[in-house]
Amino acid sequence: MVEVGAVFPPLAGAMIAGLFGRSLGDRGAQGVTIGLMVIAAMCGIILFVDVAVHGNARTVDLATWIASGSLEARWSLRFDTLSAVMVGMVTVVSTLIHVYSVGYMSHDSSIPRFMAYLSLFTFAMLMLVTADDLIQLFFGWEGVGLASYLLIGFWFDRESANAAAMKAFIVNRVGDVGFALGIAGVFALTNSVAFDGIFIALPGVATRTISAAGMEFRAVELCAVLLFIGAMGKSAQIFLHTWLPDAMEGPTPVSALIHAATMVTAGVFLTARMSPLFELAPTALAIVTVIGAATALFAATVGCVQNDIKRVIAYSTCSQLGYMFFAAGVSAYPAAIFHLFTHAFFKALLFLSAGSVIHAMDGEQDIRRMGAIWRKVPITYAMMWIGSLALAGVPIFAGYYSKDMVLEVAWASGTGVGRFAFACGLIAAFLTAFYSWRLLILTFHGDARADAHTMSHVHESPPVMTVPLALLAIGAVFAGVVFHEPFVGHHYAEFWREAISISPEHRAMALAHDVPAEVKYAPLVLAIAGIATAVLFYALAPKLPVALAEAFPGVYQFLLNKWYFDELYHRLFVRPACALGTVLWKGGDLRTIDRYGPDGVASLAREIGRSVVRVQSGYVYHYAFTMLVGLVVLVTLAATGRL
Amino acid sequence: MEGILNWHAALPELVLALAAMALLMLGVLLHRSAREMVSLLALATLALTAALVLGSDRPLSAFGDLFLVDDFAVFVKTAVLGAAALALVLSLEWNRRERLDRFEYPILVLFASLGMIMMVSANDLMSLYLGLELSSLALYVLAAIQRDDLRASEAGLKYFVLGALASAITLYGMSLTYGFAGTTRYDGIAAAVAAGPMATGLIVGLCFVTAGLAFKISAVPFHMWTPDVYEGAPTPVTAFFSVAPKFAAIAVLMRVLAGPFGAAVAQWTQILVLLAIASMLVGAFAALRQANIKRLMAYSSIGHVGYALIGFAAGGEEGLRAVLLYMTIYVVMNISVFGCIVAMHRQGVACERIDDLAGLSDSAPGLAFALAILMFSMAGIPPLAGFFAKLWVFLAAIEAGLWPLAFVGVLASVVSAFYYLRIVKLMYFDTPAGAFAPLHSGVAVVVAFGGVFSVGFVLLPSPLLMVAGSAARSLLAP
Amino acid sequence: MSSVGFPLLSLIVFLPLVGAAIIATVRGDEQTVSSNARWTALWTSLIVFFLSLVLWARFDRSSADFQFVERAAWFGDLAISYHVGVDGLSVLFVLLSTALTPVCVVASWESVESKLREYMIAFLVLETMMVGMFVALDLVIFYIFFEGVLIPMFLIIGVWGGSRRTYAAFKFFLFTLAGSVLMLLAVIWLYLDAGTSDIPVLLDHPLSRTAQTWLFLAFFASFAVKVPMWPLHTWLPDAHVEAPTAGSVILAGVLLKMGGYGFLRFSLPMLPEASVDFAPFVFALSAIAVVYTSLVALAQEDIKKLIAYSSVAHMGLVTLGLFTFTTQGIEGALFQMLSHGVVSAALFLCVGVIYDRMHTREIAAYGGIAHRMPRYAVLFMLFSMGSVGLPGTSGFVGEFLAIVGAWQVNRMLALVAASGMVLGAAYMLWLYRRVLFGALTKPELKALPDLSPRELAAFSPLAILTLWMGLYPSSFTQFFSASVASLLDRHQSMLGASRQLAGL
Amino acid sequence: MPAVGLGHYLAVAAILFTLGTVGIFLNRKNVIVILMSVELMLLAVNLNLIAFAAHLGDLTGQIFTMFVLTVAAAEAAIGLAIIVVYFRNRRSIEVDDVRMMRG
Amino acid sequence: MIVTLAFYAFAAVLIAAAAMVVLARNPVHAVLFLILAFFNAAALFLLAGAEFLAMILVIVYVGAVAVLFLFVVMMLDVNFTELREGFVRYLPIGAVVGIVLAAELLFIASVWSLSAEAPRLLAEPTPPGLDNTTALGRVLYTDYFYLFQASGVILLIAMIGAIVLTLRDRPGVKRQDVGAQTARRPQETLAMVKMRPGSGMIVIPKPETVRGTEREPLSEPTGHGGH
Repeated sequence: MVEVGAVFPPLAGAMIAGLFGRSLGDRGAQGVTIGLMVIAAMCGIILFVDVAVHGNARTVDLATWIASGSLEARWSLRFDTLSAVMVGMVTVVSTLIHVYSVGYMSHDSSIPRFMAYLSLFTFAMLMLVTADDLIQLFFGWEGVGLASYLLIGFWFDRESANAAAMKAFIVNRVGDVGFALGIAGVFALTNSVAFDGIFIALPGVATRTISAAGMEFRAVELCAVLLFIGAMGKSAQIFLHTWLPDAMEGPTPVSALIHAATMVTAGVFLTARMSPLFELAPTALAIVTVIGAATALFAATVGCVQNDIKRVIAYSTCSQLGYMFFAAGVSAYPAAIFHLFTHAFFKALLFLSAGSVIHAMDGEQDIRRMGAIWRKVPITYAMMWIGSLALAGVPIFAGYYSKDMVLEVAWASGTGVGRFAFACGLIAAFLTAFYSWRLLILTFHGDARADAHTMSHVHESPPVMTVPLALLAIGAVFAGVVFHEPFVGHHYAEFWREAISISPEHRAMALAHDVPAEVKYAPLVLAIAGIATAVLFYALAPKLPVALAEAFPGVYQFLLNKWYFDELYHRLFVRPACALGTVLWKGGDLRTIDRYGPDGVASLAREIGRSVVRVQSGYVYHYAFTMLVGLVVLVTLAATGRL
Repeated sequence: MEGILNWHAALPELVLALAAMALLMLGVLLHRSAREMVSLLALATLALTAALVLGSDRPLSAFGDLFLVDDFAVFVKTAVLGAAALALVLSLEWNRRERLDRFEYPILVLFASLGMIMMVSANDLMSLYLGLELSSLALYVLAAIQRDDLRASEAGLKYFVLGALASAITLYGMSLTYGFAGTTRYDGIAAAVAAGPMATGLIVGLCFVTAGLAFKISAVPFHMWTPDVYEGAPTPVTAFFSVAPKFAAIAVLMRVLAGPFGAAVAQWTQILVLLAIASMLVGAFAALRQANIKRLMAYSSIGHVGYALIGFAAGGEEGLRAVLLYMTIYVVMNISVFGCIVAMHRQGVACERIDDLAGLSDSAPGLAFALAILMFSMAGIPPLAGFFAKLWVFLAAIEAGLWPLAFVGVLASVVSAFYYLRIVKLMYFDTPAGAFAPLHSGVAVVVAFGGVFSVGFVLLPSPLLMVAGSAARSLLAP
Repeated sequence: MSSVGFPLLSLIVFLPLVGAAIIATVRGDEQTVSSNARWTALWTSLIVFFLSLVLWARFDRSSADFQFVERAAWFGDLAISYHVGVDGLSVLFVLLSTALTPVCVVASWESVESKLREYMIAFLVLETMMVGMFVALDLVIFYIFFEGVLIPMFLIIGVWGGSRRTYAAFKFFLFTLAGSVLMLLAVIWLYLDAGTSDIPVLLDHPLSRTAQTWLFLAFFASFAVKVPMWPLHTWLPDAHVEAPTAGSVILAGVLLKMGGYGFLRFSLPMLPEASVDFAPFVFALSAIAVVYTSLVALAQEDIKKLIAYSSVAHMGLVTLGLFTFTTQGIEGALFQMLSHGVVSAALFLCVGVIYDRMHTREIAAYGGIAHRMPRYAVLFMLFSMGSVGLPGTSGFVGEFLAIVGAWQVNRMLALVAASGMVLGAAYMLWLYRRVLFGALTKPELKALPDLSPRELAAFSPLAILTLWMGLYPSSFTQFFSASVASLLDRHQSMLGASRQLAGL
Repeated sequence: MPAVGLGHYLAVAAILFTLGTVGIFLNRKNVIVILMSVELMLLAVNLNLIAFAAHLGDLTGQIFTMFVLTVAAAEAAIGLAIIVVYFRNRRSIEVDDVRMMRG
Repeated sequence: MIVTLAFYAFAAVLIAAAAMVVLARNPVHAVLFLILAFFNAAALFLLAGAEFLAMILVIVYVGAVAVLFLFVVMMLDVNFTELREGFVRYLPIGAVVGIVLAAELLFIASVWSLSAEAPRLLAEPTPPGLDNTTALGRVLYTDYFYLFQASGVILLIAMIGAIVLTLRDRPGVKRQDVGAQTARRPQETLAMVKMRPGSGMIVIPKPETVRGTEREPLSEPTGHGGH
């Protein structure tokens, strides 16, 4: 009952608000969805305690979904530590964001629709994390994708929002192709799509090989990589990350909920969930590590030069997701999940604070047109500080524990890719601190760069927005210190139980607590250095960044344009696809198939008809002649014995 | 079986001939007002003759084996007489409208029918020749009967000139056959052909006879007269041409090839294959660009003969039965289509352009519906009767292993579907060109008959199948 | 074979004809005739639908045999008889046909302005032909219904179609006819070889490899056009664009399935070796279809054409799944057909809704109508997602199973099949964005009314089905899983037997 | 048995027949000449029949010839009547003019 | 020997005359050449022992049919026309087809071999001792009575056909129809009109007027000799 109560109220809320929103009215829709979310959150917390803390893992079977031969996917709710952690986190954060939205969206014209979408998203996310088989997971996976699409494009009369929504959906779909193929591969390999079935069958098929594209692969490696491609799409890892910054077109609560706290972390969740598979696939793990590390670094570099307040945070999200992945890549899934967990709080906090700023600034998002407002929005300002401190990994704040752990496991893995990830992570830590303070300083301090009218209207947000902020801030401060021990402490295995399996030879988790001191303190040092640099650049010597940008215009433009990924993809995929479509249509269908196919045959037939008719000249002697020729032909054939 | 002067075997022919002469006298005596009455009496005569045909004893030969009645003859004669009657019904309305006030018209139809049923029953080259000429002469006159019309007289002239050529060719073939076989009796020729290697003269004779009869059924390349004559002759005459003589001629061809030349099956099969392929292709392609509906129907009929010849080329009981079925179904469809063409007139002027049909579904939904059904049926689209006709010939062809024929057949049917559809398209898709005058009840009956037959055939195909089967059997094993 | 005394299938097949006859005989002024035609057609199709629900209820899902069998002599001495029955492969198609017909009738309630009586007659005749084809257990009967569909559809496209309707109708008719006549030759050959055209007998009729090859090609010619497979697909966009809304609905919903059903009913079980031999060829064409037509769909400027091209891509997945000879592949293909029948039908209805209001199908003529038509936007979104294959909608199940099936045969094939997921999303969302989203700037769009209750009534069954099939597909798959299993068993044993034979 | 061999008769008939056919399609003058060509062909047939009859010692050929003559006469009558009708309408019987219908 | 020579002579003239029928520029000449050909053919018939048919040919053909041709040629008053260039243009291909046909037919003539069965199959062996005419007469009215009747019908059709086609109704010609005249009643023709003085007269047309028939009695305007 509790299980159902944790998952389905958001669906009910979504349906009620979506279908009857107009009759319920704005208040009604908000009330219903928030009320149901609160129920879900309470159930979520109960389950978290019961399952994660007390170890009562269970699975609630609901119904058959897809049954085809030995492929059987069921509707069911799986609660083990992993999903309980996720359910607890998702329901709580989502509830807070529902509440926040009441304030943030108060001037919008279609509030019920917004609330419905949010609840729908939450439901899908919950289905994702409680899935007992890969296909239900995929259902949730695509469901959150849909909700994300709808929410990014919430203001659908904005062309940019529509474009961003489409981009998000389609880029995600690219990853989903990998995911779907991965499921197919896993099914072909283990003859099951249910997690338990897969995990039982895996050891027996670990050495099986499979051919694809003319090459032989180890089947588990191939499946793991394919699944990871799915994860890359959803978690905006490098190459498939382009949608995430654009997704900031959506309302800020959406960015906080979907594009920071929950949905984008689904990839990490998937990796952790499929840990038995990944453990058998060292190459895949190495790929995960490298991609994660590269993303962490890449996104951090780009984040340093962005001017949109939400985009900066988005790149930071991207970067943090990289951290989680390389932690998972070195088999330290608990560390990854731990970072995921803390990140959910402080990143949601950051986003919502940013939303509060935007709300205060009347929709302005460009930090170049902000500044000098810290006195006017003190609570928001404080929250932003907390969030930034957590993000930068300053001690006692949540991020410190998790990020340190991630970097330590990377070092402790002892592998080459692990060291690479560690290096990237360190640089990224510096950059993270740098851009966080850049953001803080540019937004709140310095000269007022907005116009006077806007400045005169800057105001603190109402309590309906600041209270959720405060609650999240509590999480951002304490989540690390409270959950550090059970999640990644020495006895982490007792906490996670069967939910995560790490093969004995992967000892990163175990060794992480015994890393050298320089490894342990390096992130902190670099973070402080980053903060200092930011202060230097933007508070003390504001000319310096400009000079730097002018000195290295190439680098600056490269970073500002996000490494030109969008342009590259546009040139490489989007434009060719559209052009190819037109070519195939006009050139292929119309000018080749139709022209030489039906139309060609038709005109050929007409042409033949014309020439046949020409013989019919009307002259009697032609007719007689034809008859006689026919006769002669027959007689000739007869006479020559051909008949 | 025996008896030189076994008159009762030829009772239908006698009755028809005497009735025709009596009606001639009646017509002469009543002259001006006679046409209608003579026509109705001619219809009655045809009905009576058909009844007599159906009731005749069989198998029976008469006049020293010049004449033979068997199931095959009965089947074909009934069909021919029925077709003649339907064509006559169509002429009732037409002749009144077009001021073709000649009582000789029905009488010529009767005589032509007489010639046809005589040649169907012929068991000797001479009786065949006389029957053929009897019908041909009447048809020449019928083609030109609208004598003030230039097109009709040109049609008559062309038909006559080429028909005379064809009959000369046939005759030459008969003379060779007679000479080399030593007899004109079918069974005698069969014996001569079957005995040892075939004399070259007989093969050439076979070619000539086949060519001459191919003219009558308008198989390519002996078809050239067809479009012009169909276009020029008065519509009911064209209707008559397209059904009765065609059926009779193909029946005669079957009788001659399966009977006297039965042993030369290898030779004539090949001839028929060539004729069939050429006919189907010409029928399909040449009709694509026609603007005159009668001309279009001419090419269509050429194509249909090609299909019938497929079954014929396949041979055997299956094949011959397929031909009979094909021709029966074709006859019914075709006469109904001509019923629709007869109905095409506005402001007292007959319309023949296909474009005149435009928007018929608005002005005359019933007629348009019937014609559409008929067109789909002609194109061989199931579940209409025309499909079954094709089904059986293809069945026979494939059973005989004549794959090229079957292939050409189906491909030609796709091409020909185009022009049948074009008529449907004009009637249903296009904007009206103006209403036709109201439908005459006789024409309506003929049209409705064809439409109901086309649609309803699927429900009860077996009776026709059985009758045709026994007819085919009797042809093979007299 | 469980036989019911009551001729249920015949009733379902021929009742529409009775309705058509009633409509045809009504006399009176235009108003009376039209109203009578509407209501008679609606009631007839509803009664037929309810009768077919009896099939749903009483169908024995655990059996792979033919059920509700009826047999009667027809051709006298020929071994061709009136033989009908359904098994798991066909029963749902019967339901699909009978369910879509009332939807079409409702959808055409007011949008058809001229010759309504003839229109309704054509639809009822079409229903007879469609259902007849799915229940036929005699090859000749099958062929008759299979081809017979052409007549009403030709008229529907040609009489009530758009501006290039003549071209489209002819292309449709001649294209499919050209394919079908070759099948006719195969049908005849089979009949002659086996001495009967009874399908259950033919299924057990052994055929040499050469014969199988030729028969396969002949059947392929017909079914591939009908499906349609690349490069024989070009009739489809034209036919769809020009057909009236309900015509498109039936065309996409049922007629395309006839090809897939044909493959499933004949090619796979009767010609196992040839099917295996030709599978790579079919895969190649299907893969091309998925990618090629999806790309072409991206470039379309006409809403209907876009959806038509998407149909080709989706059907490519069907042929791909069928020839994998895996449970998932075949069941996926079957499900995909059913789902496509619902979803694409619904999408065409969606197009019809705005076409009725604006009389244009140009994508560029729209934009931002979600502002004015929220209900419509929701439904369109639902069906778009169904088309995209979002889990939870019907489109996912078939697509996913087909991919799983494809994976077991060839990994690259699965990749190509899955690439449709991306491209499909791209063109559907691109369409949705340009039509529904964006700012409502065009003045002529500002007064668009949202869906009327009648339109909602037409949509609601399809919406329910889309979700039902997506959320609880096993209530559908259980109909055919036994049949598919037996088909695969039979396939395996026939292959084994012929291999043994070859070994000797 | 006649003194002259069958082959000779047949050869004459063959040449006559060929002349008749050639006359039909090479003739560009008037339609009556076509009719005459047909008569030549029939004459060839008759010659054939008579020769065979003589050679075989059979009367059938002669009977046949008689019927052919009868029919030929009837044919000529009708043919000429048609030509007259045509001439009345067209005021010409030139072969090249007889082509109102074609295609 | 003489017979052979005569055969060659007649055959040569026959073929030459036939060629001239085709080639003659003047249709009248063509008819005359046709008559010549008939005569020669009759001679060949005689040589083959078919006296009766030879006579028939001369009497029927030359006497009636050929003359009929001549009559029509004269009646239609067709011009003498030059050979059109079409003749020359089509001559080669026409000649090729003609030569091929002739060659094939001559081939049959040269290698002829009757069926071995032929002697056994004869339907009407020439009865010995009877002259040709008697022999023909005996079978014509017995064995071939059916066909004889049929040929009669053919001639009837020819007659009907010729009449139908060529007999012209001349609407302008007035003829006397005694029956119609005597059947006339006063009421149909006579109208009693009351005249008011000075008003003038308006002729009221009668509703219907019985007109005399214009048909002549059956005759054969293009008739021909028969049996």
